[in-house]
Parts: sequence; structure tokens; C-alpha cells
Amino acid sequence: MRILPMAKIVLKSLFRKAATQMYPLITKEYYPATRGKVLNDTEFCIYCGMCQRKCPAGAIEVIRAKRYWALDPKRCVTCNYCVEVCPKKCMTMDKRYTAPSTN
Amino acid sequence: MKTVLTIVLFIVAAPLAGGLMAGLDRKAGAWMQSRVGPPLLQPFYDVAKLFSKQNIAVHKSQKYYVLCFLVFVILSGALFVAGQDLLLVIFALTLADVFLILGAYSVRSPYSYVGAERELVQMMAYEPMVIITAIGMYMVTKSFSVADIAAFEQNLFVKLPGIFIGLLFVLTGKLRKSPFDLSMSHHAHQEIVGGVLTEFSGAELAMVKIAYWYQNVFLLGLVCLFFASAFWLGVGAVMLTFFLEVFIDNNSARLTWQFTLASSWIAAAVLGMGNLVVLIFI
Amino acid sequence: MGERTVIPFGPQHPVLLEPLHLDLVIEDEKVVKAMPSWGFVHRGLEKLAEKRDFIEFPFVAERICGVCSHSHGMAYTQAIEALMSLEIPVRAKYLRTILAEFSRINSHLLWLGLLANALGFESLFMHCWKLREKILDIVEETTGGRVIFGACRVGGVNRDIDAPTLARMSRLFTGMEKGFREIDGVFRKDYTVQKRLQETGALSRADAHLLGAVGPVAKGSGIPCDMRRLGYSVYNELDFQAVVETEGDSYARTSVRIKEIFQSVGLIQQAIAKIPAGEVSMKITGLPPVGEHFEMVEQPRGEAVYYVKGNGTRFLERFRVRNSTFANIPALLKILEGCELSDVPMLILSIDPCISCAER
Amino acid sequence: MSYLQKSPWLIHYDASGCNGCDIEVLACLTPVYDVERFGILNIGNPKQADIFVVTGPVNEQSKAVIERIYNQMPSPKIVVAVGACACSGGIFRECYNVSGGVDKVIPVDVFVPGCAARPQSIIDGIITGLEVLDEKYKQLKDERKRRKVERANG
Amino acid sequence: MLMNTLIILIVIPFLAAVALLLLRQYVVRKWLVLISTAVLCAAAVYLLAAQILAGASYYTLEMEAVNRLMIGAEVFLAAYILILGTRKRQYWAAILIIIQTGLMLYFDFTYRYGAAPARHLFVDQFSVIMALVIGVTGSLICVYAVDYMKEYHHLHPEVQDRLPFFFFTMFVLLSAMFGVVFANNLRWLYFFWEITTVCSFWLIGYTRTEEAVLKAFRALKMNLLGGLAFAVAIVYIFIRANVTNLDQLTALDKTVAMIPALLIVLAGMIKSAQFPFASWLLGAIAAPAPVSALLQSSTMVKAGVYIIIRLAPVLNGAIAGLLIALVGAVTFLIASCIAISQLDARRVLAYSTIASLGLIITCGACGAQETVWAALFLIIFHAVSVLVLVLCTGLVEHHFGGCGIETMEGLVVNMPRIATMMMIGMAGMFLAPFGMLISKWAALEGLIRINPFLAVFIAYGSAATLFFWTKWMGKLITVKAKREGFAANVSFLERMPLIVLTVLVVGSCFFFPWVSEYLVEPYLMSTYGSSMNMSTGSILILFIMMGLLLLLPLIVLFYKNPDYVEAYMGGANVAQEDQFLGSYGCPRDLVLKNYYLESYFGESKLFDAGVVSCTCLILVMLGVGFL
Ligand code: SF4
Ligand code: SF4
Ligand code: SF4
Ligand code: SF4
Ligand code: SF4
Ligand code: SF4
Ligand code: SF4
Repeated sequence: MRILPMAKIVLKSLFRKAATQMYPLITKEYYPATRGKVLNDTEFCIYCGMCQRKCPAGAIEVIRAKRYWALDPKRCVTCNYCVEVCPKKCMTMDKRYTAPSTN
Repeated sequence: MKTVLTIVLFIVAAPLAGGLMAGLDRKAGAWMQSRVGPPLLQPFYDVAKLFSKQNIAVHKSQKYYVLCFLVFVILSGALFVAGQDLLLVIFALTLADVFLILGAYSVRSPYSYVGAERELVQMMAYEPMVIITAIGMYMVTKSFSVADIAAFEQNLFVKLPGIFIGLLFVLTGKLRKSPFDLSMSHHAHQEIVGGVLTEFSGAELAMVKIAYWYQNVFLLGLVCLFFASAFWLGVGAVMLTFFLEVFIDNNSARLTWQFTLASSWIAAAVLGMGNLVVLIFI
Repeated sequence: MGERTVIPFGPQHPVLLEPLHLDLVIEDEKVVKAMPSWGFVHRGLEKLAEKRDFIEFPFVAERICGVCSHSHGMAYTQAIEALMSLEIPVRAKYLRTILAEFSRINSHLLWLGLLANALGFESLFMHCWKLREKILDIVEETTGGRVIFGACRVGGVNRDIDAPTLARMSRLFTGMEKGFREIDGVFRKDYTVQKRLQETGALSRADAHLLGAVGPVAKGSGIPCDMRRLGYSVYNELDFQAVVETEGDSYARTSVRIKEIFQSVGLIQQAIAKIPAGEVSMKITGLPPVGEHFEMVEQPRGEAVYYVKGNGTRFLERFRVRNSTFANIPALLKILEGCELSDVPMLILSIDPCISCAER
Repeated sequence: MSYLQKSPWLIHYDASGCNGCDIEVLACLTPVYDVERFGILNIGNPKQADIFVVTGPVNEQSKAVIERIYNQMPSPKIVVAVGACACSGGIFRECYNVSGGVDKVIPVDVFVPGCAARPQSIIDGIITGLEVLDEKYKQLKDERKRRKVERANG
Repeated sequence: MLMNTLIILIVIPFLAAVALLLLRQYVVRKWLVLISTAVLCAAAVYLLAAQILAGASYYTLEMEAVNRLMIGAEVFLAAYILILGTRKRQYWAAILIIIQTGLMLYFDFTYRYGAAPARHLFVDQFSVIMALVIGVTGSLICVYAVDYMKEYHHLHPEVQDRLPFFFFTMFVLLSAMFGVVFANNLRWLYFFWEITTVCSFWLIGYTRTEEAVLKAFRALKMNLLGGLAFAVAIVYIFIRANVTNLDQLTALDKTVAMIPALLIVLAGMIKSAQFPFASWLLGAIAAPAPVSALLQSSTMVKAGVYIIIRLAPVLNGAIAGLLIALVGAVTFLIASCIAISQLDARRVLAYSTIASLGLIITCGACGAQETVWAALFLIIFHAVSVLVLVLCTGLVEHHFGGCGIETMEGLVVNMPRIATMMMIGMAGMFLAPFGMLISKWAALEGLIRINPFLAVFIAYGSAATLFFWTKWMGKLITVKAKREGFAANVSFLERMPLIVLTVLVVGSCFFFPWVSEYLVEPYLMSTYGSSMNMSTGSILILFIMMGLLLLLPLIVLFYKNPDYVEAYMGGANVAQEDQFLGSYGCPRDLVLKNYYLESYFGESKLFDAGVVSCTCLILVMLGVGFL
């Protein structure tokens, strides 16, 4: 049994800079691999609906006739699967996440 | 007249000091945890916020107990600064605590109930040591009056080191610090949720917090009393005590009520009584 | 004897991260009886296997639980691969293993923090989680996710990790070693922590066996039950022994987990040293055949059993998980009996419960 | 700005999520993210909380629990749904025991997407929520004033 | 005139007793009780008025007949106990009564004790206090008993209705108590002393169940042992110093007075149920509430502490005195601790009484003016506070069908007035600014001056008292749904004494400075030559506190109504207030019970510890005294 083995850690922390990242004042750079949100460059999209069919969360809605493509960020689980299966590779996984919303 | 002024000063300044202390406590705690922590004035924000919340209660009677708690805590602090009888001050504080506990009982909520029982265990744990402190002070100064004790020309700590350490020991629980924060901890993050405070919210909770500020100032005043002959030494001792309590809080796990009770009674017996014995024989 | 109090504990409770309810019958503070009730996290996701094809399903499987999500992905893909008799690239196996051990360290640090929190040792909790962030950073860098790694796919892994990064991952621990040791010192040497952990929640070896305990609970009671010794993935190529303690109390279980952190560090370093070059995934052709397979893996919390039954279509006919927490519940109820109220959260934690995978 | 915004206390409940979001919520309290900077405390007690943070989709059993906790919170109060599950049911949307997002049971004020929602995202969500909280406080005050006037008028 | 008042106080209850024995109708009994108690109270108050400024006065009663009557009564009672004891195989009782009566008779006839010059009766401020306490509280108990006992027999059809005898005994006991506090002649004192013993025997055994009879005999045997010690003391001091009177005894040189004083103190300790003799009082509480009220508050146990305080000047400064104080202190600590583990309200009260008596004895035996001051006030405050509690508990027992502390949960909802009175009674027992605490405070301050270690015992014991009282209070004020179909019907005769007592508990805190000034301090002056003065500042503070306590509820009346939200139960609440959704999906009752800390404060362990340690202390005390 040692006396107060925690004391060392605690005192060290007391006199050192805190480990806190001062988010939102300072935003940490995300990694290239980070799965933040899905973007679609609709210019290249052919509205084939592949992404819609494969999305495990059913987050994408594609209406070919209307050339409509929409993603519900509240459903998306950022699995990256749509990006993988898209035949035109028009989708990308952005490293920034979707901002919270009030509706 | 001077007493009246002191009391008024206490009533006004103690919550400010107590709130700042609470802020400092949280800040220092955060630093020790490698965090930035809340602003220094956070406790004041908290209390201000609590006053703006909806007025909810399980039962109206709980408000009475909280009010009494606050009033009697202030009273005991006021008696202390007015230099009254130390035992009377301690009894007044006990009365205040009993009111809070009754409030916790009255709501019939499982967690506040267990909290009340634990709070009682804790009171039972520290009560002997506090009274022994008064006894020790009497034996040195031949008076119970806080004014006389404060005016005593010698440093009490020199004569009462055991009692001082014993008091610090039980103070840990009284200041709601680990390892003796049985009935409530300041983040309410424990097996009995908020303990005695579980059912208090809004303005009531704010009143409890303010009462704790008063109480903490008074408790540190008690520490200061040991060094009353040299004011700056007293201030230093208070600061050191405060830091020590925060430090201990961040250095230990919470212990069970059995350990708290047994160790506090034993500490009172060994440190307190030991010191008394020495006092008698020297 | 005193009088008996009956109080609800949970489902919402500040020391429980996950909803779980206990009817606690206590006498003073001694727990006479603890009756659990479940279902607050049951989603019924096993049935989703009938709606999501087997290639998509890892995304669901990984979300059985967010703490060891990687092991779920790994177990599921291994099960499918075995069912389909696929031999996936060795590099992929190594990468999966490395991440699995990262996930174990993450999980154990997380657990240590929660334990400290349950003990009312806030600063220790903070420091454990501070350490854990470093692990998460490198995981995010290599897999793209912090808690849901999303690394495994049927036939391999989604993303290769290049050599410099692997080297960095290996080196990471030389820096963290000190931190681990310090934390270890507190958990195993601090008086107050010892006072709380030692001799509380003791589970004898015989009881552990009888009640079917798995993982660190079994290991803490002296049963060297470690599924990695079955040699799945590349564990047969790595050198390790199951960590075992004999006392069976909470302290032993804590000890096992702390030692496993060091063990995992060793395993990661071994794997990184041995990892061969090559592909990280293979193309999947064909469908799961008619047939069934049991796959067992060692998750941070112990043995998990995956059952998959194919019927020749894109959708599995049956998918079933029996997870470690589920297996440890009988042991938990046993150790809760006669404990102190103040120890309830700590004892619940001592089996490292993960209700979300127990209920799926 | 009211003091509500300076001292939001949370209560967190896992409606039936996978733990991913729960541990990210908890991670927000820890040194690297340290939401106590904003005066946020995880108070864990509905009676004292201002913000109800819900993670995971709502299942049959958690419905009632969420409702009870919400009803025990004193107003002004807000609900923050953290993670795809809590926002919409997420990947478990079609499970037989899942009814969907938290908004199926109680009014949600802020949706924080992501699976798992990142700590930064959660912090953003709560900060967004503080505006709503302030708004609600104003409404409450107006309401109180109105009632007072009404009472004064008989 | 004063002497006549004394005689009235002794004789009236006795006459009333005889009348009550003979006239058996309820209405007659009711009025008899009311009238005789009114006379008693009036006489006690008159005594106060007449005596308040005078010093101690002594009276000689030149009536040989009285002496003979006493001897006759003693012989009769001895024969009765002898026969009963042999029939019930309680041989110890028989043996003890033979020895002591034999001793007394032999002594009376050989030394012609009765003919010795005597100042039979006396009265001083202390006696006045005691007379007031006995007169007022005793009367109130008797009034309360009229309806209570009627209900009692209604609820307990198995118990034979012997109410005439019951009231006879109650009044005889009162008469004997007055005798004890007014008797100056030791022989007379002894006579009244023995009467209280026999009365308590009858009262405890009133129900005549096997258990009650056993308990009655236990009380009898222990108190007879005390009686024996008393008899020996009388014989000893007469032979040694030709002393027959109490005032002579206390005035004697300490070396001579010590041995008889210690013997009488021993008798006193037995009467006031100190360890190791505590068990008789615990047996007594099974009897109907008025009985345990009478035994615990103003008679019987108070006779014990009364005599010890009377002898305090002899003990002052002696080692033996310190040892007695220590017995009291140990009793206080251990009894308070045991009370924590008790489930039955009556047992809690009994232990708290034992503890309070211990404290009184500690204060008395120290024999310094401050502590005696405290002791006197403890007697007053304890009598009223404990009485409120015992009588309320009796009512609760009748209405709730039990007097476990746990059954009293939610009393405030069902019987709000009774609950309030109980709360005040409890506050009276341990909280500032109420009486017991004022005296405890004075006791602490006094004891520290004499011996800090005694004060340390008090410090620990007080901590324990705090625990068991507060948790009991908590039970009472817990707000829960009202019992279904519950209707309290408390008759006027039951309620009136309670209201008076509650007012006394509060009022005594306002009036104690005057009691101190006009009764206690003069007594201390005359006995010790100095007195104790409470600083006016402190008294003012106590008044302020009391004022706040009375005012704060008024403030709360003006509070706005909150929105009601049920208690937090982890989100498992169900529609019913005290239920939650338990495992297996079934609603379960929320059951909340107090802690009893059996493992620390269990009766089985601590009681033996108390018995052993106090026996040792008493043996040492006797040894020291005799050497
Ligand atoms: S899969 Fe690609 S191309 Fe097809 S609809 Fe989706 S985004 Fe467009
Ligand atoms: S990332 Fe996954 S969940 Fe999101 S839209 Fe693409 S496939 Fe769907
Ligand atoms: S695998 Fe583990 S639990 Fe099963 S028999 Fe072996 S040791 Fe026991
Ligand atoms: S598989 Fe299930 S049913 Fe079969 S033995 Fe195991 S636990 Fe029992
Ligand atoms: S044990 Fe827990 S953490 Fe691990 S997979 Fe299961 S649910 Fe997740
Ligand atoms: S498999 Fe088990 S947990 Fe899942 S639904 Fe069936 S019984 Fe419930
Ligand atoms: S959103 Fe994702 S991480 Fe969060 S609870 Fe749902 S599945 Fe888990």
C-alpha cells in the first residue's frame, strides 16, 4: 500500500496546462479518414438510386424522374457505404460533421 | 453595536466568500483533473439560475424545512461571529442540519430517504469530534465564548494539535468531500443520486446551496479559531485547510458509512481524547 | 435485524450509463435481494438480419454496442466468412486483430474510469478518460470513427493502415506506458480504492463456473477462459497467456482488466511487428449457403457467441448473439446478494455490464 | 442573457441506444472536452436538470421512462436528442421493438446527428439548445406576468 | 399550613386511591380523578407560592400511630410478597423481602428507632420542584388514563378489567412519590420508597399475562435489592452516628456518611434503571401506556435520581462520586447507542429515559453546582417531554394497532395534531433551543470543568441521541397517502393532558430562567453556597431561536403553492404515489425503513457491555467507599 498514489497525477495536472481542447474556440483539425457527413456532387449524379437501396439506415431518397436526391442527416449513420457503392463516385465523405439543428 | 455590525457583515459577506470558495473548489478540482473547469463565479450563476426555475415540490412542507435550514445555519454562523458560546453555536448548527434531514424525510423519495439516513450517520460521526474541539478549547482558554477564545493570546494549535487534526478529519465529511461524502457529493453523481437534496429543486435548492456557503465559511472560521492569535497565520491555515480538503477529495474514493462512522469516532477518541489527556498532564 | 426497505434502482440513474432496473431490498444498507428487470435497451436488431443483406449487416452488427463495436463487426464478419468458407487476406486479419486490441484498451480504460466514478473518485475517472482519448485519436485517424470504428467488412477490412502509421501506433504506447502505470498504481495500491474493492463481490471459482461467468469475471475467479486462445484471426500466431487472478473479488476483476491493457499493448506490438504486406480485402462473390455456424470471440467483456444461419439468399435466416454481459448476469446477481448499497454500482460495474449487447 | 445559459445542468438517459452516443456524452465531461467550462453539470436528477439529453431510439419500454423523467423536470427545460438513433431511430428504425426517434414521445428541441455523435457535435448541440432554453424562459416569464395580470384583474 | 399542604399532597392521592378502588362506575371514576388531580395540582402550586421565597423548612409529626401504621403496612406487604413469591416460584423476591423486612423490624424493635427524635417531613426548593413535576405530570397521566384504559380494555378483551385496582395503584404511587420527596426521616423515606416498588410491581403486572408477571417480578426483585441496600444504610448510619434524618446524613462528615450514602445511591441507581439494572424498566414498558408514562416520567425512576441528587453534597469531590458519575455516563452512552437499534417506540423511549437518567446521575454525582443545576432541569424537562412521547405513542398504538417506529410512518397525515405534539416532544428531548438541550449544554459546561472525560462520554452519547430521535422524527413527518378509512378519535380526556404537556414543553423553555432564579438557584445557594448563572446573552439567543421556530411556519403559510411532482424513482414511477414499476413489470410498493445499524449498536452486544462495565464500576465504587 502506498500513501496517496494519486497525489502525483493530481499535482502534476494542477501545475500543467489542462488537456482540454478549447472547442468551440479552437477546433481541432479532423483526420482525413474521419467520417463526418456525406456530400453528393449532384452534377455527376445519375440518380440511379444505388445509394438509396444500399443505405442501411434508409437515409437517402432518390427520385429519378424528378432528378431529386436528398439525404436526411438525422438518419445517416455515416457508414460510408453509399459512397462505396455509388457507380459514379460522385459522393464523398466529408470530415466535418453535420451541425445540430432545431427541427 | 459592534456585534450587530459584525453580524450584518457576516450575513452579507459570508455567502459571497462561501460562493467564491465553492467556485475556487470547483476550479481547483478541475485543474487537478487536468480540466479547465467552470468560471470562478459559476456557483453564483448556478444559484441565480435555480431561482428562475419552475416552483415544483413533492409536498409543500418540504419548503418549510429548507427555510428553517437556511435560517438556522445563518443563525449559527451569526452567533459564531458575534462571539457567543461555542457549544450553543454547535447546537444551533445541529438544529439546522436536522431540519434539512427532516426535509429529506418528508418527501418520501427513496434516494433522499437513504440520503437522510446517511446524513444522520455522518452527523453522528462528526458530532463527538466537534464537541471535543469545544472541550479542548475550553480547557486551554477556560471559556466557551468564541470571543474569549479568539482573544486568547496564545496559539491554540500549539496546545491542540491532535484536536485540530481530528477536526480536519471530520471536516472532510462536513464539507462533502471524498472519502466521507456519504450523503451527497457536489456533482450528485453517486448511488443515491442527490442524497438528501434529491427532491429539492429551483429556489429551494438555491437556498440549500447558500446555506452551505454560510456553513462552510463558519466551519473554516472554526479552523481559523485555532490560530486566532495571529490573524495571517489563521488565514493561511484556512487556505491550507481548504486546499487540503480539495486535494484529499481528488485523491480518494468514497468510503462506506461503516468506515466513516468507525474512523471518525476512533479519530475523535484517539486524537481528541489523546490531546485532552496530554493537556491534563502537562 | 433491521427492517427491509424496497427501493427502485434505475432505469434512469446517474451512475448507470445504461438503463437497467433493480428492485433493491435492503436492510440498513445491506442488499438482501436484488431483482433485475430488463428490456430498456432491447431493440430486436437480430431480426434485422432478415431485412438487411449480409454485406450490409456489419453496420448493424457494429451497432450492437458502441463500446466494443469493432469486436462485433469482427465476430460477425468472421462468422459469415466461416459460413461461406472464405479465406480472407492475412493482412486484413492482422489489422482486425490490432484494432480489436485497441478496442480492448479503449474499453478497459473506459471501464476503469466508470469504476472510479462509481467509487466517487472523480479525478481518477477524468484521468482514465484523458488517457483513453489518445487511443481514440489514433483509432479515428486510421478507421474514421471514434467509437463506431466501421473497420470490418465481409472479406477483409475497409481501409488499410500504412506502415508509418502502424509504426506510430506501436510507438504510441511508449509514451502512454507511464500513464498506464500511474493509473494502475492508483487502482491497485490506493488505500481507499483497495478498501472498496478488496473482498467485495467475491465470486468463487466454483460459482463462476456454475453460473457460466465469462471474460474478466471468470478470469478474476481463476478460470482462464479466454476465447482468443481458440486462435481465431491471427491470435494463434501471437504469444500470450490468459490473465488470471484467483481472489474472485472486485479487486481481482479490476486487476485482470488492468493487466489485459498491458497484454493488449504487447499483442499490438507483436502484431505490428509481424504484419505481412498484401491486400486488405477480397471481392465477395456468391451468397451465404444453407448452413449454420457458431463463432466465438473474446470481447473486452468476455466470450461472445455469434450464430449465423444461411439459407442461400442474400438474407440470413437467423442471426443470434449471446454476449458476455448476458452470460455474466447470473454471476452479478450472485455477488449483489449481501453487498452494501454503496457497492451496488461498483459491483454492477465490476462485471463491466453492457446492457445494449445483452439485450440487442 | 439569463443565468440559465450560464449554468445548464443535464440529465442523460439512454433510450435504447448502442452506448456509442452515451459514452460520447460522457466523454464531453472529461478533460479533453470538459463541458463544465460552460457551467454544464451532469446532475443526473430530473428535478434539478435543465437539459434532457436522450440518446438511442425509443423502444417500447423506454417510452414511459422518458415521459416520466421529462415530466419531472421543472421548466424551462429542453430536450436534446443525441445521435441518429435519438433523432430518427437511425439504423434501428425498422426494428420491431423500436418506435423511432425521441420526438415520438416528447418534444425535442435540438437534434444532434451523427452515429456516434461526436463530442464537438454534442457541445454544439447543447450550445444551440441554450438559445432555445433562453427563449423558453422568456416565454415562461411572459406567461407568469400574464397570469399575474389576469389574477389582478380578477 | 405548609405542613398541612405536605400532608394533603401525600394523603389526598391515597384517599382518592381508596375511593377509586371502591367506587367502580366510569362516570364516578372520571370525576373522582378530575377532582382529586385538580386538588393535587392546586396544592402543588400553592406549595410553590408559599415556599418560593422561604428556605428549607422541617416539620415533626408527633404521631406514634403513623409509625405503627407504616410498620403494619410493611409487614402486610412483606407477607403478601412472600406468599405471592413462593406461589409463583420467585424465591429471590421472597428471600429479599424477608431479609429486609426482618432487618427493619428487628432494628425497629431493638433500638426503638421510631422513638428517636425525628424531623419527619421537610420541604425546600428542590422538593417543590419535584412536587410540581409529580403533581402536574402525575395528574395529567391519571386524567389521560381514564379514557385510555377504557379503550385499552375494549381493544384487549383478553385482559381482565381491574380498573378500580389500577387507579388505586396509580394514586397510591403518586402518594408514595410525594412521600419520598417530602420525607426527611430516613425510615419514612424508606417506607415510601418500598411503596413505590410495590406499586410498580402491581402496575407492570397489571395484565396478568405470564410475561407481564415475569417482568413485574424482575422489577420487584431488582428494586427489593435496592430496598435492602437502603435498609442496611439506615441501620448502619443509626448505629454508627445515631442519625435518622436525611438532613443530618448530608451534614455529616463525609467519611462517616459515605458508606450509607453509597448504599442509598445504589438503591437510587436501581430505581432509575441504570446499567446493570436497566432491564426492569425495559420490562415495564410492555404495560399500558399510562403505566410506563408514570414510571418513566415523574415517579419511580425519578425517585432514584432524586435521592442521588439529595446525597450529591456527600459525593462531591469523592472518588466514589466520580465512579457513580461514570456509571451514569456509561449508561448514557450505551443506552443512547442501543436506542438506535430499537424498532419499538416504547423501547426507544425506555432507552432514552435510561440514558437521560444516566445523564442526570452523572450531573448529580459530580455534585458541583453547575451540574446539579443541569440535573434539576433535566428532571423537569425530561419529565414533560418523555411524557408527551409516551402518551402519544399510547394513542398511536391504539389507532395504528402497533407502536413500532415504522408503523408511525406518515403519522403527520393521519393524526396531524398528535404528530405535531410528538415532534415537539422529541425536539424537547434533544434539540436546541428546547429544554433537554439547555440542560445538556449546562451539563457539558459543568462537567468539562470537573472532568473533561465525562463530557466526552456525553459528546458521544449525544451523537447517538441525535441519530435515533431524528430518524424517528423523519418517520412521523413523512408525507404519504392517508391510511384507508382511517379516522382518529381521541377523546377530550386524552387530548387535554397532551395539549397541556406540549404547551409545557415549549413554555418551559421560556420560563426556565425564572424557575432557575426562584427555585433552583436558591436551592443551590443553600446547599453549595454558590450558584450557577446562565449568561443572559445565551438565554436571549435561546429565546430568539424559539421565536424563529414558532414564526417560520407562519411564513411558509404565505408561500405560493408549488406545482406538485411525484418523487424521483429512477423513472420507474407509476400512477400511485408510493409505488414504482418493479422487476417482472409489476408495480411494487416503495418501502422505506430507517436504519437500525444492528451490526454496530445491536442490543445483544451493547447491553451486556453495559451490564459488565457498570457492574465493575459499581463494585469498585462500593470497594472504594468501604475502604
Ligand atoms: S449512387 Fe451515386 S449516382 Fe446513384 S443516385 Fe446515388 S449518388 Fe447518384
Ligand atoms: S453514410 Fe451510410 S447511412 Fe449515411 S447515407 Fe450513406 S449509406 Fe446511408
Ligand atoms: S470456455 Fe471458459 S467457460 Fe467454457 S468451459 Fe472453458 S473455461 Fe469454462
Ligand atoms: S442455447 Fe439457450 S436454451 Fe440452449 S442451453 Fe444454451 S441457454 Fe439454454
Ligand atoms: S459487451 Fe458491451 S461493449 Fe462489448 S459488444 Fe457487447 S454491448 Fe458492446
Ligand atoms: S432473442 Fe431474446 S432478447 Fe431477443 S427478442 Fe428474443 S427473447 Fe428477446
Ligand atoms: S446513433 Fe449510432 S452510436 Fe448513437 S446510439 Fe445510435 S447506433 Fe449507437
